[in-house]
Amino acid sequence: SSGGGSGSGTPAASNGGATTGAPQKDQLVIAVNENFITMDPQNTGDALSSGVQSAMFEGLLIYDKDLKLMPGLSTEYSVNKDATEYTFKLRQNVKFHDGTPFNAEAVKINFDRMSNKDNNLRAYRNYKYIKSTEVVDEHTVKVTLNQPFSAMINKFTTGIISPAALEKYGKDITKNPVGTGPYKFVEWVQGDHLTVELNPDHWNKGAAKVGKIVYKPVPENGSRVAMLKTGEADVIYPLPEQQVETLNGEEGVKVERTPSTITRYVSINMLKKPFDDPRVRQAINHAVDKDAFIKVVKSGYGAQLESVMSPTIAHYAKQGTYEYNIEKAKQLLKEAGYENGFTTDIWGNTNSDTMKGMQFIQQQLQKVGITVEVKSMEEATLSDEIYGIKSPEEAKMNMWYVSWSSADPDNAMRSLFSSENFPPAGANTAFYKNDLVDQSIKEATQSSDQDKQKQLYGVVQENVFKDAPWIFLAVDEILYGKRANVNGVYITPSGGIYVREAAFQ
Amino acid sequence: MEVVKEIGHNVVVPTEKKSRAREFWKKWKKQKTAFWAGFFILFLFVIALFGPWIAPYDPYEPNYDVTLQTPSIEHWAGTDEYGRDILSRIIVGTGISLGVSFSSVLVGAVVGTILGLISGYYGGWMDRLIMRWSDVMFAFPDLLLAIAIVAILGPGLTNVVVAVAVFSIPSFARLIRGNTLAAKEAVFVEAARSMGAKSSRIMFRHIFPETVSSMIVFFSMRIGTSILAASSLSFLGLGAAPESPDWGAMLSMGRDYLATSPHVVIIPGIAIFLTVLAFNLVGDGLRDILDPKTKN
Amino acid sequence: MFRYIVKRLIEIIPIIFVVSLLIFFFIHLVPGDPVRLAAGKEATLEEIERVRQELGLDKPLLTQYINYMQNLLTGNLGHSLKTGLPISDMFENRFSVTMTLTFMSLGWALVLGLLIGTISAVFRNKWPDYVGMLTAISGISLPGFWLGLILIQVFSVTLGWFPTGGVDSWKSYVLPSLTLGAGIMSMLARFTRSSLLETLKEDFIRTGRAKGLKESVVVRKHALKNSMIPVVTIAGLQFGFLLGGSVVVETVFSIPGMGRLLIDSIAFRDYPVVQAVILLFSLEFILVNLLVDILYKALNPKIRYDS
Amino acid sequence: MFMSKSLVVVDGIKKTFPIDSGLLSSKKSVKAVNHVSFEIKEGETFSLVGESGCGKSTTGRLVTRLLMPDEGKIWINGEEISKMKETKLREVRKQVQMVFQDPYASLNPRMKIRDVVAEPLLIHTKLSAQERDRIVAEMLEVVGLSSYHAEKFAHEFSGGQRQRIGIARALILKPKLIVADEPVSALDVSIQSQILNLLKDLQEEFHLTYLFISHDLSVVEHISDKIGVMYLGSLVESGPKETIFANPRHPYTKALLSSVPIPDPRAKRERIILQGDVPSPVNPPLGCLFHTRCPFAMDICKTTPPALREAADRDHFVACHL
Amino acid sequence: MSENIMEVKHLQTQFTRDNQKTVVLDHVSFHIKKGEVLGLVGESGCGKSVTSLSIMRLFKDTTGEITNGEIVYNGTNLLSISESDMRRIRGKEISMIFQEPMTSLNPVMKIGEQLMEAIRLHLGYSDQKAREQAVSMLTKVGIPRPSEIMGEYPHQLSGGMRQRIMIAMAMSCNPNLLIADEPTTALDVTIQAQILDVMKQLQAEEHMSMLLITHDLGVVAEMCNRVVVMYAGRVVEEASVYDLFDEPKHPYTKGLIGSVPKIGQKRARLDSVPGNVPTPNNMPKGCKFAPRCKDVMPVCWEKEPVITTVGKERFCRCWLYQGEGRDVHV
Ligand SMILES: Nc1ncnc2c1ncn2[C@@H]1O[C@H](COP(=O)(O)OP(=O)(O)OP(=O)(O)O)[C@@H](O)[C@H]1O
Ligand SMILES: Nc1ncnc2c1ncn2[C@@H]1O[C@H](COP(=O)(O)OP(=O)(O)OP(=O)(O)O)[C@@H](O)[C@H]1O
Ligand SMILES: [Mg+2]
Ligand SMILES: [Mg+2]
Repeated sequence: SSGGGSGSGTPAASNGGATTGAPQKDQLVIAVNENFITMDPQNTGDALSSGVQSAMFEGLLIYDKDLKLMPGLSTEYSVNKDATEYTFKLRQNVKFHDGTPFNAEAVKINFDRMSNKDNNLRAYRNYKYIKSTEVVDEHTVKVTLNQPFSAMINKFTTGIISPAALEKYGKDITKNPVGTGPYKFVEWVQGDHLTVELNPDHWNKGAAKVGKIVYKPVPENGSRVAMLKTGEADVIYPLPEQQVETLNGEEGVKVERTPSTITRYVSINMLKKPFDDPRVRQAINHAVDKDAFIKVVKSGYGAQLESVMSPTIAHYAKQGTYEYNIEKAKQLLKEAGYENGFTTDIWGNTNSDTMKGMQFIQQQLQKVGITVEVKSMEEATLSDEIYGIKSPEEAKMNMWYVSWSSADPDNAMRSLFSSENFPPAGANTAFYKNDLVDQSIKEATQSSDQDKQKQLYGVVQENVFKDAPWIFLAVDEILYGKRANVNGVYITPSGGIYVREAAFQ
Repeated sequence: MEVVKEIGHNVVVPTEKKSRAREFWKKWKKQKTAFWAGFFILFLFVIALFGPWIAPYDPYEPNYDVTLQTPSIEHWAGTDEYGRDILSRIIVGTGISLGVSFSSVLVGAVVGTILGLISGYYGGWMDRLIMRWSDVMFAFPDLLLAIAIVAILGPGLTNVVVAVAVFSIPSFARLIRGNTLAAKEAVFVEAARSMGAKSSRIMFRHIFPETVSSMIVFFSMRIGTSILAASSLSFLGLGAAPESPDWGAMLSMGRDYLATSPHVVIIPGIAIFLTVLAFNLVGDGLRDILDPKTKN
Repeated sequence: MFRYIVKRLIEIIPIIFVVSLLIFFFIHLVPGDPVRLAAGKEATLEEIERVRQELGLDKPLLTQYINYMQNLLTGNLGHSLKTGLPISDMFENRFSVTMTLTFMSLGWALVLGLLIGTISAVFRNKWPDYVGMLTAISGISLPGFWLGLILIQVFSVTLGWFPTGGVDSWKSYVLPSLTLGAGIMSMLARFTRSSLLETLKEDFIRTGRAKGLKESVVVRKHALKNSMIPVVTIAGLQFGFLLGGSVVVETVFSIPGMGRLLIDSIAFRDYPVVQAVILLFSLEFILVNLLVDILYKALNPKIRYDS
Repeated sequence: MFMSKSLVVVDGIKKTFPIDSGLLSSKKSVKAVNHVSFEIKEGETFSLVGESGCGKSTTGRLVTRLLMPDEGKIWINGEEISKMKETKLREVRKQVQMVFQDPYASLNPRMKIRDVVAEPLLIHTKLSAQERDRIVAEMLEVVGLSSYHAEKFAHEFSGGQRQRIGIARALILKPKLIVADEPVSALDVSIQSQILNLLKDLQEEFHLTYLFISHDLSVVEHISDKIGVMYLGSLVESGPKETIFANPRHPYTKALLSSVPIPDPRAKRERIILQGDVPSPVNPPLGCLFHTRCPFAMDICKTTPPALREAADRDHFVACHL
Repeated sequence: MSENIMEVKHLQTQFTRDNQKTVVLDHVSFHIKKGEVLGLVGESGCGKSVTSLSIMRLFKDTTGEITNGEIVYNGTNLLSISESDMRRIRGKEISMIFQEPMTSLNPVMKIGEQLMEAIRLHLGYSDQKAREQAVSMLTKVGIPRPSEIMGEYPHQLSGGMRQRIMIAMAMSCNPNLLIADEPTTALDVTIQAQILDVMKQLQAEEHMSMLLITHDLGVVAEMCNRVVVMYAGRVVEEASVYDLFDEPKHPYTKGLIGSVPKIGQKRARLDSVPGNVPTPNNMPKGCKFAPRCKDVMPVCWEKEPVITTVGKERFCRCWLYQGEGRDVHV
């Protein structure tokens, strides 16, 4: 193919492609699958928007490409023993893109913005724990929580916005991002692309080398792949599993894979018969061949889910698998009184991947006599059916084919297994309730001791896995494609787009 | 009587009343392409009825060892992502795809025709009402309508027929209205009025046949559209279950494999193509037959 | 004629009013809760209530409608629930992109449809007719995404003639409009053919021939315009399809247009955006049909517009 | 015999059609029929003649109430029909049937002749299919066709046969009045004479009354008892056939009579060839409508429209200043 | 060459219906002299229009084809020249006025455009000159406000005006031969009189030959020099107009003349020729007129008579006159 040439990267231009046709390749095009929603990092709910924001914004801490915390706008921090007081030493000589200085006052303004209920920001969910933020001196802030919250440290990665810009733009800050990051905002053409350019005044000048980055939403999988082939895009994410093969052997193109934080499972409504019997749930787990699942549904990319979360997340404790064993499954069903199986249904959204997964489950359970009706529903309808109920007993859902992505153990476990989070109040859609688990999660949240946390989260993982509120399926792999001449651009396990070291060879 | 005698002597021997069916058949046989296309459709209907007995494999039975195989001796049309035999799925899916699309277009055509006739014949506020309603229907996104229909009617094959029919009604209504406007000026329509015929009789007995020919063209074109529309509805949870071998759904599900295993998409595509082609050919033939003026 | 147009234009006002009413209550009937989607899966009940208040969705439906209409009458389309951006901002680029795409598609569908239909009619039951028929049938039995991806594969990846997507130059529109126009092209081809076949039987065609005109001139100058009348109806009809069909094409070719915005907004139950888009589409559709009626008049001097 | 009474009374009917005019200009209309009055006695034939577009058909359609008059009244068999409701009208329509000018266009091309002819029976009676078939066969015989023809479609017939079918359909309910709108204009001479003979015979047999519309004076002379001459929507002369032919008073009637080509190559006569075309009914001339073409036009004709006045002979009316 | 501008010899034309060939014209022969008006009369469906279409070779998009015979125009057989040569003759040397003035004009094209089309094509005039020619033609045929009419559409005109436009169109390139297929049938008498007048005048001025097709014997009497009578696809009688009306020979001609209602004749019943023209696929074996003939003889049912001379420049196809003269055609 003509787009296969590597090196200079001119084919895109000669193809009349999306780039503005700079003679010297200094522009990186990243094609992603969805539209960005907002550029206000403090009011963002989707991974993609945060992925784009990470080029422009930095938090006091930042995630590196492997999801490890590293110093961002703060150089060091300390926590008191109860995990209620955080003190940050701020980086000096940092300026926002609009030229205003970054300092403790700026941090306070940002934190106050987020912790104020009336602002109705997404980040409030995490910042509501903050009782007060104090400016200790120009480059030191002290944050006091109103209750111990161990996961808080992860939340300090939220991007800090220029107070001047907040003042200036008000509500319109969503389309006028001003941060401190290695790239600064150029333009956002709704639905078409968002462009950022290198920030010459960045505190870590020189790490990122590409002059301009263009983010383009390209929803069609095949088109994204085609763009990579023609050179119209330098990086594409996600790369659909089924398409990897077409890129293998394609000159000038590299396929990258990373384990992700995304877990794939089927949530089982434990309040409903026959799923209230643990033997039934275990039987179902035994009846599903996870290897086959990965092969058929994920085209071979992915790993078995051996706990309740991805191994990339802190405090992961491997639990093993429910081995694929039809006899055992039948045995368990028989013990539970369902020798002849039963009929139920599985819900999922209308993505073709989901449909595929649900059909797979259907086929598998058929072998142990369970007849599953596949019901795909349009996302918002589905969400309404699942979360829009008045009380847990009202839930009509039996099984739900779904995935969850989180960057920290609190989010991975408390949201999904804590009994206070039964819908409609939260995302514990399996209606899983185990006092020990509830207790352990609570304690872990309130401790700043890493070892203690590890131990407590271990307990949670072990119990949940044993109780089988889910069919444990897989951990996704992140697949993305890039042109061979692109360096230093990564997709993080949680789907973030890491461009802090972007460069062309 | 004198009058009769004067003119009557080249009267030809009366023949027996020919049955309409026989007459139709005689003409039909002369339409060669249409005849064979009709034969093909008949064949499809047979397959639709006896599919499960004809299919070489169980169309629902997965075999994870042979996923996405290209056509071979064992699997003439290859296998899909679960290793299911595509040919068997096509065969068994004939009933669903053909049944849903045919009956939905039929319902759409019937309702649309009635609306179009009324709109064109009566004119005035009735016409304006129906036409503006159809404007809104056209502008209304199918997806939203589909979601609403799912919400109101729930899943089920009959409902998918209703849904797809709802999409077709405005088009048919407009088409027929246009033809009605022209046909109602015909002298024989005036003649019928002068005899004292009721509006309903004029509309259905005299004007409707005039609109049939363009309706047939449109009808046969809509078949394909409807197969595809029905499948997009099944994605929304309306209609055929996702595992059922509906052609449109096979096409949509195969989208991801277009680059790597194109046969997964191409084969249902061909099935739809041939079906639409056959309906079009039959449509052309029917048009010629129904026009009493065409002789050959 | 002029009166007629004015009358029709005035008629639009109540229609739009009724349409807005219809849309408003209709989409609120559709299941799904934008607040849930805005607040996220982990949202607490309290958070949800707060968001609901903030978005003004806690008020009775009628109040919401009145507010909406008040805004609309002052030309304010409102804000998106999803992005918080003013809807007029969101439309800015998208509208012209979709219009360009739609009209380009219609344009080439007309040109090609007429061409194929004409050739088929002139060479009735000979091979060009069969080729035309097969092309037309392919055009409607191929799903848009398929055609689009194949075009990308051939013309972008292999030949490198056109970009795979975007809206950077006229070149970007070539493949998408081909894809979008395919279905209409097919319909037009079929209808042109049958209509032309009828026209070619007319007496005035014989008159043209008797003048000694070449067959090509007879077809082009005498037959074609007369055959256009039913074809124009179909084209007008299909315009609705273009608006709806643009979704697939906008997706495949990553075009930032209204179609995708609509779909995204429906998925999110972004009521104000959905309402605004449908309203705009209805308006467009009504205008296009008015245009069709006027075209009728241009094509057929006999048609009179009176009651 | 009793004095025959009037079956049709038409009193001052008017019909105007709105038409679309060019861009920006105001609405215009065609005065298709302007204040026309006449009477037809039972068993009589009244003919309307005149140039194309002069409003003959419109008058016919008003009498059958296919059109609603703007002004004026029409009585048929004593019933006032000009404002009658559709449902009630249907009853009257049993009595009034129509034969159309274009025998092909007036027969539904997609229906078999049997169904075409049986249609009035279907609409107005509850007869069984067999009975209908029987009556249709009878009627076809009456007009000189046979039941063999019943199974065919209109296009399979010659023009004369088609017109017979049209007549059979009109007769099948045994109506009192037949409005025949140029029933022979589309036919050949030899067929035309057949149909004219047929119409005459049927009139005798069924005691029919005809409103006969034609532009062919030789035909009219043959069939009518009374004649009305129309020009641009108005009746300009009317009276018994003999009077009109022997003593035409209106210059237009004279021109009309002299224009009829005589099938004799030796016939030499003074012809009045009119100049110009019939003025557009959208813009009718002021004064006498005929003055633009009238060889005898006077000044008064350009300003004052003449009224229809009884001429010297009985029952003879003429609208002319001369 | 000869004094004949056209000689039609043994013309045979057929149509295909239901995969079955139907001969519609059988051995039609006649000639048109330079400068004369030849009338072609006969009942509807007897093949008058097909004869004219055969001369113009206008069978495209129909199943019609000429299977035999010659049409010699000024020495060339029109049936043997190429289509493009034929196109040069059509409209320029031979033009035609069609039977249906209502449908023979393109409804969506302005009158002027339709008129100028042929003028530009055949006379190679510029737009300006073509327009002048068109206007002058319209004036000749007596159209009032000709330059305005140029910009109007057919439906805006009355039938009479349309027919005059057809005449203007046909005459605009000064043809040598004009075929007028029932040019006035659709018109009413006063207009008919006007149009016949115009045609007579033009024909005399331009010294044009004319084939006038009609079934109106009044028109024939007024316009024609000679008359050809056709019946069921055959010529049954040919005579000068005086001979024909003075002494019709063929029973059909007699019937035809007898069935015309004449003003002042006062007959209770019209004479009429009973029955209908036989349809082409239902032809009697012998004389085609036998089933309707008053004077039918046994031989008539058996064998078709040939056309024979029955006087000076007079021909008739009837058993009554067989042997009276020389056989002319098979
Ligand atoms: N439906 C209509 N709308 C508008 N104008 C009409 C309509 N019907 C008739 N006219 C006009 O009214 C006038 C009288 O028409 P009408 O048909 O009565 O004439 P006519 O005497 O029957 O002519 P012809 O001999 O051609 O049949 C004409 O100018 C005609 O154009
Ligand atoms: N296009 C055609 N296809 C088949 N048959 C035709 C066609 N045109 C004419 N005929 C047949 O040829 C025969 C002669 O027709 P033609 O039109 O020449 O009659 P005509 O003498 O001109 O009659 P009229 O006076 O009605 O115009 C008729 O039987 C007719 O059915
Ligand atoms: Mg009339
Ligand atoms: Mg003819």
